[in-house]
Amino acid sequence: MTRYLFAFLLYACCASAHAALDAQQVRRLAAEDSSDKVAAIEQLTQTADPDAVRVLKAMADDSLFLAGDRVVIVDGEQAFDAATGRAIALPENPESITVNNRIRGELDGALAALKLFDTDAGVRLASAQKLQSQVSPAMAPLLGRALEKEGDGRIKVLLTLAYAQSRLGDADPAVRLAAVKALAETSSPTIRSVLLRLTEKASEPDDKVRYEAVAALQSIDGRLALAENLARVFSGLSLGSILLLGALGLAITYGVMGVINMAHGELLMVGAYSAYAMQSVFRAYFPAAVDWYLPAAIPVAFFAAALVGVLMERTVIRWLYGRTLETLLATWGLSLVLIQSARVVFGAQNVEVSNPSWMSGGVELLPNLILPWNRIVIVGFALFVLLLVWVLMNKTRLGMFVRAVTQNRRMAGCVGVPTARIDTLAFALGAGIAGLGGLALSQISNVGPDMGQGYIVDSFMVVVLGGVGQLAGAVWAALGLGIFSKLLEGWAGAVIAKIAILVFIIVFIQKRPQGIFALKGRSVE
Amino acid sequence: MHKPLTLRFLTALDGKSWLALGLFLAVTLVAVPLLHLYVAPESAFHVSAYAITLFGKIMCYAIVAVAMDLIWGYGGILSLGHGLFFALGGYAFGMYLMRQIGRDGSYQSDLPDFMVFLDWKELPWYWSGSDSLWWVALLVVVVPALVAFVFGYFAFRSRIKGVYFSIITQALTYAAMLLFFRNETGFGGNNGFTDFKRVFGYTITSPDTRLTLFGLTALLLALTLVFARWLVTSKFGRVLTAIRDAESRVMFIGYDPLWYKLFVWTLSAILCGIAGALYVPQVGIINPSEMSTANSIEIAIWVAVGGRGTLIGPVIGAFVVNLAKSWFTVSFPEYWLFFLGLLFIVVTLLLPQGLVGLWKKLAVKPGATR
Amino acid sequence: MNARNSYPSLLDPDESDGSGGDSSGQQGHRIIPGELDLSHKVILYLDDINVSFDGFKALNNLCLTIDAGELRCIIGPNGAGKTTMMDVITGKTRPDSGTAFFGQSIDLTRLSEPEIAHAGIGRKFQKPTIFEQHSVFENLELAMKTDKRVWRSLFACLRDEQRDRITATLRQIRLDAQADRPAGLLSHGQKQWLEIGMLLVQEPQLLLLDEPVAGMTDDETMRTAELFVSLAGKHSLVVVEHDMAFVGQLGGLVTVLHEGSVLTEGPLSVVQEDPRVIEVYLGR
Amino acid sequence: MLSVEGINQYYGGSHILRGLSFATESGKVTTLLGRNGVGKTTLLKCLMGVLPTRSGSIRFGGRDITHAAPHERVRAGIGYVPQGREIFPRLTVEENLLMGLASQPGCTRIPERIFEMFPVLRQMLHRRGGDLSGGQQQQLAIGRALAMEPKLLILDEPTEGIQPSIIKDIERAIRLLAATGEMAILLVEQYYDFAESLADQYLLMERGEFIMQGKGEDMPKDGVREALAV
Repeated sequence: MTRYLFAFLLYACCASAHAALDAQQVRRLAAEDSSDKVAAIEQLTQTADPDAVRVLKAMADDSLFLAGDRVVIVDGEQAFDAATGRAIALPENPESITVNNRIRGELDGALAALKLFDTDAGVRLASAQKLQSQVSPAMAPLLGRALEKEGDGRIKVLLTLAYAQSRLGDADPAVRLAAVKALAETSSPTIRSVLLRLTEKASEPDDKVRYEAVAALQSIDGRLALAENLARVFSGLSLGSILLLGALGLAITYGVMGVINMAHGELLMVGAYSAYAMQSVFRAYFPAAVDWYLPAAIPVAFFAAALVGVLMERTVIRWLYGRTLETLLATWGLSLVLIQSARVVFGAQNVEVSNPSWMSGGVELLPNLILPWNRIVIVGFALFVLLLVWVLMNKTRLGMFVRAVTQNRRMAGCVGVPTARIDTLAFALGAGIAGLGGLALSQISNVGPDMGQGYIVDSFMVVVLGGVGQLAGAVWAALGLGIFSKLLEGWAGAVIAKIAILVFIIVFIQKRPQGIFALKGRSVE
Repeated sequence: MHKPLTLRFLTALDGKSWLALGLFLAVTLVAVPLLHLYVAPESAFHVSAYAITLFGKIMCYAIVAVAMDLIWGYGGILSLGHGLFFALGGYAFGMYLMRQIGRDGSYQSDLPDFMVFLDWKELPWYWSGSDSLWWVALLVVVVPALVAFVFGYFAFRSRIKGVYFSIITQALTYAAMLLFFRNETGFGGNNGFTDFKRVFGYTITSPDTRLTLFGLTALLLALTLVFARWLVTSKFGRVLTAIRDAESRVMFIGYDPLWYKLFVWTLSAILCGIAGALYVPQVGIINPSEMSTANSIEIAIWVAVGGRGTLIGPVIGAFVVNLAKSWFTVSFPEYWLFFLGLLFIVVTLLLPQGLVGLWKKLAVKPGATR
Repeated sequence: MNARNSYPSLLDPDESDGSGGDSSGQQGHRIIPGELDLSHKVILYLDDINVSFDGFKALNNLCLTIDAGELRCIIGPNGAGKTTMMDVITGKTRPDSGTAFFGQSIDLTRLSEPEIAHAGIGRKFQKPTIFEQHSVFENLELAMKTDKRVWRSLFACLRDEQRDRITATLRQIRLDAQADRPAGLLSHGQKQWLEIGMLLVQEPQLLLLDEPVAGMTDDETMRTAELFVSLAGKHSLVVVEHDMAFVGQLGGLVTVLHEGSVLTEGPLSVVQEDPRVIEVYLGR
Repeated sequence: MLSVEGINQYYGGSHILRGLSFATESGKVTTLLGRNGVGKTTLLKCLMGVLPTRSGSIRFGGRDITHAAPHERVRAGIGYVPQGREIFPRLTVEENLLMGLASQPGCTRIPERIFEMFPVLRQMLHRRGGDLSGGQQQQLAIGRALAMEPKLLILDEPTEGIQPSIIKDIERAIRLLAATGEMAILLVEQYYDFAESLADQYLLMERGEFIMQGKGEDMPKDGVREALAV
């Protein structure tokens, strides 16, 4: 492989006749002492001359020979003058130039560095990135030159870093100081570790530089922390959207019928499993379109959950009207049945639901802040569902009936609202939304028979915080809880966070028994 | 001017109940030991160790059920967190049992094995004194009481009622479970405590020890019933039910529901704690799963099945449900959850008064009201 | 409605620590029924009370004073704020502004329901609320004036004089035959009577009665009137009623509420002539 | 139109409605008088199906609705204006009126007539029902009941706690409705003068029974006022 590349390079050079390398320099490559060779290699590298690349490559390929006093490159039957690149007669018995491992390492580094001058930006970028980890002070001038030449912004950034790093080894403190200052602008963990070394007297004699290094570290840490917190806020946001999807349904059913449905979490589960089912269907029948199983699963999740909801309402909940504690127990029983059914149908283990390819990956905001697509999509999806519910509740006849029943069930009946049917519809709606929540959940967490268990408490907390029958309240509460708990988790760990949240809610209810958006007045109690 | 307490206790139960109670004690304290020790295993009358452990366990549950009934059946407060108090008592006594292992653990260390495993060098401060039975006995009572009191004070003070209260107790228990799952908490993480060797210095597996624990449990169950009976027939009991039925009226008469609720709530927690303490040595293990939501709600269904608002109901319920459970989980485990789930539904829909209520309905001539 | 931040340790001093130590809680302790400061002959003093439920003003600068031993009737169309006023007096509702004093010393706006009840204010609800599961006797026993802390109730047992008191009251409200029936089985009128009886054994200084004769037969109504008149003097009564006949039987001053404030006050005969009153109310 | 045959209702231990029978006809106003707590509202709740009727029968437009659900009775053509208005506080005035059409599937037009009767409702169209004054709420409640053009309109103490000016409006409205002859009107009142001025026939209730009934114009000579006062 390299041979062909090499040959190509040769022809390229031959075609374009131009200024040759300094013969003396080239000659020194053949020096007896390997340290001399190293020195020669470095000098050649500094020239950053395409010919140098050619020669060094040849050397790395053991096709560099010494014929008398002149260094030649031998390729099969042809030979070229290393310095000028002109073709010459094949010299008899040229002595090969020995390349030991040390030299070889040197050559690799050099070649890599020289790639910075390659015509292809891609190659330059690659080598610049490679350099980040292994910068030697010797490269400073080279990097400097590369920096001047460089046009591409991203590469420039990397080069600046590398340049600064290389100058950290400089003998002159002033230079080092400048370098540190330059690095203070970055926010990459590797640089951080580099600077960390400079804070010890052993590795950095000069005080000014050390102090500067400390300062730089602080500013870097600051940026790193900021990014981390941003990341937390965002994951909190996505958790919040899940909570919201869970709580919206609960808020509606609780508002209309005043019952807590302990099987609500299992409705999430139903939604999640319908995602799994659709995925399997697509894999089996439309493998080409498998990425689109998710959109297809949206209606399935909604109606599957809604159906289960209707069954629950018709068979159990409606008969316990007004007996809220009993409803709590009965619906718990329902949840057990649902969980066990899921075990029987899909098996006790978690099933694997994979993100569609268009949801994998993420957007990089900062070097260490990447927003994964699946979470972005979930937040968007939650907003979409929220909008849908809002329209449904405020712009449709059904929504108006639901609100009316929530406010005054008996009177709603007396103006002709079939309250029993509204109950069922509201319950179906709430269940369906929960199903959508489960669908979203399936994209970021495990799908298993008892996945719903954890969510009922959280969802109910949202309802408590938000206040009964209050869409706006539910929204704020969900997002608030989500972000708050994620931030807490970051600082104090998940468990402490959970406990803290619980305490917070108890304290909160002391002050605002009716939730964030308290309804003052007779409608309450 | 008051009758002496002892006398009031005696009058708490009528003759028939005393007779039944005496019979129960005679069976558990005399008959069972004899049948276990002196009847040949192959005989039909022999009571196996398995049976004793099982019934000992269920009697612990029965105590919990009565405790639950006090606050739910009589106080109208449904707790979904009683598993927490039960587990707290269990853990407290478990600490003692762990210390009793001494150097017989697999690491031959003074520390419990799990601490050696986490290579801790000495016991955490809250383990100090856990080798003294009396101190631990104190903990068994005080820890659940304290947790219940503090939580209850704030919950009742802010007039959290009905489902709100239930769910928040559930959340509390859930949080506690997570806490106990962590190794750093110092209670053995998700393995909890097990491999006990001795209790009160005797080998934990010996028949005598087993019978002693069994007898203790029976005795405590009997005491709990008498005490509960006395409580609900006292004026306190009447105020409690009054709060259940018309809280605002009670307030306008001049009773402060807070302290009544708080008292029975804390009391109930203490009973659970003691039951838990007796449960652990008999079953030989305690771990955070005791605090799982499911366990706590199951307690409620024992009471519901038996019939709340009665004292014998919860006991019956505890026995029926748990015997069914042990039978199912042996014969066909996969159907247990279906059965339990349907039990929840059927009882709440069709048997609001539970088995006792059903029996009363059948006993009383149709037409006569309550 | 709003969270009570001052939940009293009134009923259980042994557990009072940690109750947030708010002054009203402590104040609660010192209230001993009977030693109410009536130095100015005023037992209830409402000044400039305002209460509003989202948008709608239930009480609007309400001012009202009741003298000790007085029998006062409050009339006014529904929605005039009669029930809300009672809620404020009994601590169920906190006024947005204004002061409410019981006697000279007790600030009602800072006490909780049980404290106020202990201080000596008894209330009968519009819709009779009694303990339906308990027997008639037990209803009275629970209401009976006594130490109502947890520990006392645990070991309480009825003393003979208390028993006599209850039986006497039973006769007074003509329920002695029903003593052991569950209260839930009583007729509407009987429930009204039972609730009144519960007030009596509670021995409050001030009785608030919201439509006490609704659903009573005429002679029941008559007897209720007699009872109230006989109570006036040693107790103070505030009666809310629609039934003009009944109000007439009671005699005493009449206060007319309208849209959350006092429209006029005076003897029934005078009030009935007042054109404004006729306009808003007596027309019917 | 509506005919009630010996209906009974009990509450707790007490017998609240004792075998009541009466009938209403289109274009006529039937006023039901009686003091607080004699069972007027209970009767209406039975008519609306909010409370079950223990015994007796309720027929409407020739059809037996004794055991029909409230919304079925509304669909059959009964409009109900409850005591204390009971408008939906967090719905706008418009929505409250639209709620009146709940029994007419698909129909979402509020009849102009309502706004002609109560112009204030048009100005308040987008305010929340809870923010209206008592009188406006009462008008809204009546408008809501009229929205679906009922064959029987039931009003429970429409003048309760309402300032006289609005009482006048309401009186005018009821008279107008009766005059159209489209609907029968059942008016429950304590306000004697109001009741008398509207009544074509009257019923006087006492302790769950009708102790007097007759033509509206006979009310003075029957001494209904006195009967009410005592």
